[in-house]
Amino acid sequence: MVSAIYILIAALGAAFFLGFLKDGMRATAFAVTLAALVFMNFVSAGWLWSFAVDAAAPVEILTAGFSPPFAINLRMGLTEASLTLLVSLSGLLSALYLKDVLLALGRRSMAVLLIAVMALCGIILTRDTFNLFVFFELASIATAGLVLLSEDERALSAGFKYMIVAQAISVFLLIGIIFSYHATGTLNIDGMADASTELKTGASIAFFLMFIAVVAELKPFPANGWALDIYESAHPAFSAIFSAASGAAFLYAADKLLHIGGAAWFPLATGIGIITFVAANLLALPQSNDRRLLGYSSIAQTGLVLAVLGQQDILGDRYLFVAGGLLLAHSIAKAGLYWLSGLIAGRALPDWAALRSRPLLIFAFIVFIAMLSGLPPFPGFYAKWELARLLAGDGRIALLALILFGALLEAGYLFRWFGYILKREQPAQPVVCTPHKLAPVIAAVAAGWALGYLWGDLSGHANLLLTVPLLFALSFLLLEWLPAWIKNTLAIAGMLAFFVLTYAEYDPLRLIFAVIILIGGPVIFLASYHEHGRRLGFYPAAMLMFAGLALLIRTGDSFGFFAAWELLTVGSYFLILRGKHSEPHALSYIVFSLGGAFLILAGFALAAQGAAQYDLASLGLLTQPLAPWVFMLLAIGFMTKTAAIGLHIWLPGAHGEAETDVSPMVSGILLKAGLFGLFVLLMSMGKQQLYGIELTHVLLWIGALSALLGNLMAIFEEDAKRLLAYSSIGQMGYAVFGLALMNHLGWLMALMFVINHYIYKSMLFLSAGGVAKRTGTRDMYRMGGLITLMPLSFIATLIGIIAVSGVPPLSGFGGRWIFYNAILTSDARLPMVVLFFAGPIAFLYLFRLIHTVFLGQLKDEHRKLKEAPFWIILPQMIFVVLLLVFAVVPGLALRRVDIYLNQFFPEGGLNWAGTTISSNYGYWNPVAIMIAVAVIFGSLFAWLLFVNRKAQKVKQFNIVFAGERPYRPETTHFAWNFFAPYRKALGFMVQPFVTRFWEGLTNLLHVAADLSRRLYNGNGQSYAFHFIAFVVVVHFLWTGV
Amino acid sequence: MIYIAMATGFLLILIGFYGALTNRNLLRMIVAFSIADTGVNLVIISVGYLPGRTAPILDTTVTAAAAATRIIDPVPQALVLTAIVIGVGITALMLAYALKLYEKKRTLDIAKFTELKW
Amino acid sequence: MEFDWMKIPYALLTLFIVVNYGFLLNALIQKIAARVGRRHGIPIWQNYVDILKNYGLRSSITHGAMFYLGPVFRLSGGVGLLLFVPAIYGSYMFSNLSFAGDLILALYFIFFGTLGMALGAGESGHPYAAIGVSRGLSQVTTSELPLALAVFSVALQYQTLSVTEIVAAQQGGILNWTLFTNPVAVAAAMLSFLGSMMRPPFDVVLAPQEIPIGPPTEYHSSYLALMQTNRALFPVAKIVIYMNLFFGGASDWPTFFLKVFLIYLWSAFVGVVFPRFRVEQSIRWFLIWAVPLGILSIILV
Amino acid sequence: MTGKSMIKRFLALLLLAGIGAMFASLLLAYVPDTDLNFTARYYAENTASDIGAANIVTAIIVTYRGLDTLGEVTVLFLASGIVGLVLSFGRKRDSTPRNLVPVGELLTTASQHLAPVIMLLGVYVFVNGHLTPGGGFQGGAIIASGMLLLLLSDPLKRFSHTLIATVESFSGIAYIALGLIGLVLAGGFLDSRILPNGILGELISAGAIPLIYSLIGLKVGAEFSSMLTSLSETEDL
Repeated sequence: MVSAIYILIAALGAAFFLGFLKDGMRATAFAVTLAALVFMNFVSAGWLWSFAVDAAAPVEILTAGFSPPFAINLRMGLTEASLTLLVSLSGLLSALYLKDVLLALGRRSMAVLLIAVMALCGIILTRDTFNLFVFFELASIATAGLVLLSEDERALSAGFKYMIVAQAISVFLLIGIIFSYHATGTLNIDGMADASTELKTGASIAFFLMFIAVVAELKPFPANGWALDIYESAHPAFSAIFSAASGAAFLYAADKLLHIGGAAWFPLATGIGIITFVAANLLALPQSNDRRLLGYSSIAQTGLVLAVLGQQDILGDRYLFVAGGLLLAHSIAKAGLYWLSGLIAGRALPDWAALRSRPLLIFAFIVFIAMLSGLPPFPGFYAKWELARLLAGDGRIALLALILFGALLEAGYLFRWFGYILKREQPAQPVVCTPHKLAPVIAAVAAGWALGYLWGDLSGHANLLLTVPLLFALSFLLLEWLPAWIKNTLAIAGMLAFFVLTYAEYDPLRLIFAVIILIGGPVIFLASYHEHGRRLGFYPAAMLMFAGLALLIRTGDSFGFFAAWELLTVGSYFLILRGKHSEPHALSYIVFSLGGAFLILAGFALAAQGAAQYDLASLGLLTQPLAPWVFMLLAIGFMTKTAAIGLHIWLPGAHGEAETDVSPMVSGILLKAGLFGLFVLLMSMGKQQLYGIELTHVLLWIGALSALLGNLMAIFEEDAKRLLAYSSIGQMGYAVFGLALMNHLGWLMALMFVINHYIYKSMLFLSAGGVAKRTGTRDMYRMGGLITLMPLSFIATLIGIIAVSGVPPLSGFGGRWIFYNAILTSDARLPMVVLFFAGPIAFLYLFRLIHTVFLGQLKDEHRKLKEAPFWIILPQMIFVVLLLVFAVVPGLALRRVDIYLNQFFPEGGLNWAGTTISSNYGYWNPVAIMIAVAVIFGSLFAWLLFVNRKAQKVKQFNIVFAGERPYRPETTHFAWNFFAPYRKALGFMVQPFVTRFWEGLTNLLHVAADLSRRLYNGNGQSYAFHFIAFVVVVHFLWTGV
Repeated sequence: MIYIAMATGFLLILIGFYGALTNRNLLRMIVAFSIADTGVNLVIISVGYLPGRTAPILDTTVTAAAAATRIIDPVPQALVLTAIVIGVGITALMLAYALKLYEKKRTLDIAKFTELKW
Repeated sequence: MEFDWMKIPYALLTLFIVVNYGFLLNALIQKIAARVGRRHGIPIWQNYVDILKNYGLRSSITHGAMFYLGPVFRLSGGVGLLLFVPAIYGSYMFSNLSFAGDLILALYFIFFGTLGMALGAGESGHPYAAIGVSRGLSQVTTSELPLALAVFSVALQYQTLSVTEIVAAQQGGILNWTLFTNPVAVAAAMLSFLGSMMRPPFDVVLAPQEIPIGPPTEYHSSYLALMQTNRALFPVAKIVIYMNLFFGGASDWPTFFLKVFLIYLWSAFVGVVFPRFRVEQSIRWFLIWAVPLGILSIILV
Repeated sequence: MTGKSMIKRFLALLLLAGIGAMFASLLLAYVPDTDLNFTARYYAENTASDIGAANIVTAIIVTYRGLDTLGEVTVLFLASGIVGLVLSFGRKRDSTPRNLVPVGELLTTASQHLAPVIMLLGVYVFVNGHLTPGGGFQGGAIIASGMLLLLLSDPLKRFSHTLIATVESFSGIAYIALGLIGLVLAGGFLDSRILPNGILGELISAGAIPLIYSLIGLKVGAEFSSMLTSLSETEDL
């Protein structure tokens, strides 16, 4: 292998050689620069290959022919190789990106760039503290130089501010080094580490000064004003190097110093790191300039990695995996985002909507924010999982909570930004896409996926990129150019095939969920045939969601469960975001879901207590002090997905504003994921006590309240799809109530609701979508009398509301009957009162839906409407048939599950004698009821037909108003504010307390961020103040501690 | 006697910082920082001093054999040389920046360059 | 399917008896209410006259399918409710179709008729119908709640949901009627009974003067005839449930007629005294008075 | 003395009190060594035999810690490059030179006589780097001071940038070449034992140190003068 010293020699040789070239020969100068950078890449890649593949031992490189303490030595190990590769690769790609700027500024700027990359490689390789200082100074001067590449006038002042702080840093660093030398007698890092015992006695301050100077280069909070100004004003390609490469180099330098200081100094690194991580993310919330926002985010990520450096004692051999995963994910994503920002003219976040003209760049943006917020299948996800597992295993809960809170903030402002891109109007200037600017972005995306695969292999769990469902979903990315109907057929075929293949593995309970996901999904996909053209982005997102769902029900261990959970969250987010006005709602959905997901992560990490492999069944073995907390964390996490009251504010907007065929998918199928989670949780952990309160009892109350308030809020809704969305909250409240009853019939009722809710909610959403597509509006008071024009939609809605309200002949009654028997056996009485009240209320909004849309007067502008498109009607008719069949023969689905539930709750089951289903209390014969009702109904109908043979068909209009034409909607069929008296009586129960609470919380965060970012007042001198104050305060805190 | 050198070194650093933190004129800040640099160099030199010994130059009086007992610690002197040169480099750069900033806004007051904030 | 065909004619016989009894009972109760107001009141056979007139009318118009099905839903709701609950305890002849479902079926079957009526009224396109329906539904939510609670506490008390078993448990003397073994539940049920009988304190739904009889405004001729048969049948069917649950059921027709008359009188008794509530007042009245009684009954059982 | 600056001064004093406390604890904990620590003793005993340089500090700078010196030279190369970049950053090329007040007669004649002597002294210093105190950096600085004297005496005098740039680059590349030769022939990169050590104290001794140090001297002199010339060209703005 080529000795690593050649990295430095090549760079310096090229830089000096550039001096020879006359000013005119700039092209050759650029070629020389690229050649040097390529050579540096080649050397570091070679070493990385030899370490990673051949597992060679780290190599010491001696200079000046003398052994280390007396001369400077460099070391090339696995971490050094990967970091030098990262540095030189980002240097090469940025140099490529900067082609025209470098050619404009001449050979000196190329030399500065070369030396900057060489200095960073030097920082990584050197094992001598003073040599580290020299490379530090080289890097900071080169940074001050490279800031000038930017065409922004303000870069000059940013450079000067940086120089001021660099001077102060070099003062502390020099004093730290010289006194450490005096104490230990050597300048070599390894020498100092061995001599650390004497170091502790006299000159711990010396080490402190040295360490704080290195940490200051990592832009700790509050002393990082200068870094933000550089990020905002410098050329994006330089910012890419500054955040990715120099961040990594300085972090490794800090790691070397920690190696000297020993375990006593770890808490200091973690403290500074975690404060920087949370504070930077918080201050990023109100940012509107894209590069400054990226600056805050990169400071936050560097802080996170610094915090992880401080945890290397408990991370043990997983330390490189975790720190490496987080660092590489950050570097690649941040470099990619900065290169993207170079392509866009406007600097405000909404100006990035220009990306919409290039779908490939939008895909790149998605990859980058997914890497930053640690979503599967990228390295950040595996690293975050390992970190959480080890932190919780060692009992460092506060640190884990802070990390998750910061990560949630970051995900919040990144996805808000993505919402702007997709939804804000496109600015005038298009995206400038010259090949040498596109190549780095594509390289970053490719590197992201490659690392995702690599980290999957190293993670010790199943490599996500090899799971069949995810591969199937990602393959749709390649098929984007196909027309929509082909992709639709492929999706349906794929899901059905997957069901047939995995049919045998499901136990009866999981079989029900599998049927809903893998058979129910395709039925709803039938409705997607009505869309024409290519429908970019729909199928990958939808298949990602279904992949997550399919993995969720098949996985056994906590890692698989959590990975599937995040996959379906991300997939459903992209689906919901497709709606025209769904940007704010999709954002609240993703923030709530990720918040829930982080709670689940914390719950699993706590439960695992450090064990690498932890499967769901062993949740039950948890002992008393830990079990209730794990139960609470997981339950709240799952309930964010079933939109229990308090966590429900995202649902109405998300489901209401989604596209016609997305709403049924998201509300009919996705809500079941939350229920499945609760099933798994209650199956394994059963009843839990926390400070004497029975947690399942609390769940009972939450379920009952969600049912009541969900239904109540649905009554007063004017928008059809939002009404159905609120009703989903109510139905999910029923299901959670059933689950929390913790008895045989309660669970059976919950399962009955899972099936029923899927069928009628999808049907109602499809019919509401069909009506909205034809009439162009979703406001119910603008519709009316559509029964004559859209009879099939009417039938579907009629059957739907009969089923939802629980009126006898249809399957809804079955659910109610099981509910009654269940509560007879259970002892908790009071929540049932709330649920009895919720029952009839469901009836109110259902009637409002069908009355205001289909009955009453037909509006003039709707006279010539046609029936909803065929492909939207077809699934509705399938659901009608399904409902009727399920009403007559409920045993089809429930019988085997009933027997399966016996193993959890032996007594209280149903016996399925013939067609009558009887429990310990009552009996129910669905066939007899259906026949009796049909006979009575048929005979009376025949009798009326006989008596009324000559009935004359008359429109409602001419009788009541005798030709006069009412314009205001409320005069025709009282649709506007339909239940006005009800609002007078019970309006107080639907005041938006919860919405106000969550909005108040977000406003609080924004105001806090807005006030505290005033700290950076732009004055270079005050930045120096901040730095020195930071050193003094940290010193006295540290010595005081 | 060594303490005087080191104490004055530290004092110079404090004076340098005080000048940098209170003067708003760019050039005065640069001068203040160079004072701080000289202070640091002085401290580095004083760390290497051993009472009663001579400079690390081998000549007739200090023979190669007796060097170990006669000369002071040469390493800080080597380090200080590098530190001085780097100090000069940075000061030259800051002067160039100050010149260009003056050219832009015709003022040398650091508080006037706050267009990048929050 | 061991379904013996003899139940059909017996059920029809019960239906015939109850319908005629309903016509007479309604006329009688209206006559009593008139006499309280010092008016003479309608003749006893008045309902038969109305039915025959309506069936005889030739000209009838329909506003569409749902309008047509409205009264059919309504009447089949009434008939179904009657047939699913055993009228005469112990007699094979008059146990109707109670084998098909238990108490919950009866409770939820009440909604079947209401749903049909609401849909039909909606289709008629008359604003008064819509106003009446919205008032009716709002009121029914709170008026049903005490009944549901009372029924639940009775089910808890007797540990069964089958009506025949509940009636069997109450045999043997007045004292073991639910009235005496679980008085709070009966009180709550009787208050809720007021709400569902469309008598003055809670007749805002039909509100004869304000919105001419509310939902059925557009109905006439044979549709109205069907509804009138249901108006006779439905209250009696509901009272049968109350009678079986709370007042020991009836083992032969005379006690059946007497008990039904007395329970019906309770709602007339209250109706003639109190003026009409607005919808939100009735909702609040139920929530303040009837529902706490229901909750109490559940806790006490 | 506005209120704001009063607060700022007070805060500055407060902070410096904190820093002073840290330095004080360093100072008080400082105990001068009675004899050399093991690194310094190694240098003291082995420099003569290994490298043969009379000036141990030069031996450390050029050979033992050669990479530092290479880094240092790069720092200067970088600084002069960036100063050139900064000054040309958004500057109009064709600015007409203003006519300056003629410099005093005494300065012009004195500088014509003194400049060559100063240059000679500079060369002497960096050639004898391995024997007497001083070396490449000090010699280069002296040469630059000579250049400064010339510039002061005649501000409009233009020195050819290409000459300075070629001297700078040539010495840089030569230095690296020597380092490479050291890597190939002798023990490692920048090892000066590629030439015989010669007799201690002689001019031609201590291996390649004189050669390296003179190259450094030339490079430092060139870089300083290029910085000075770029700064002087801004005079005519």
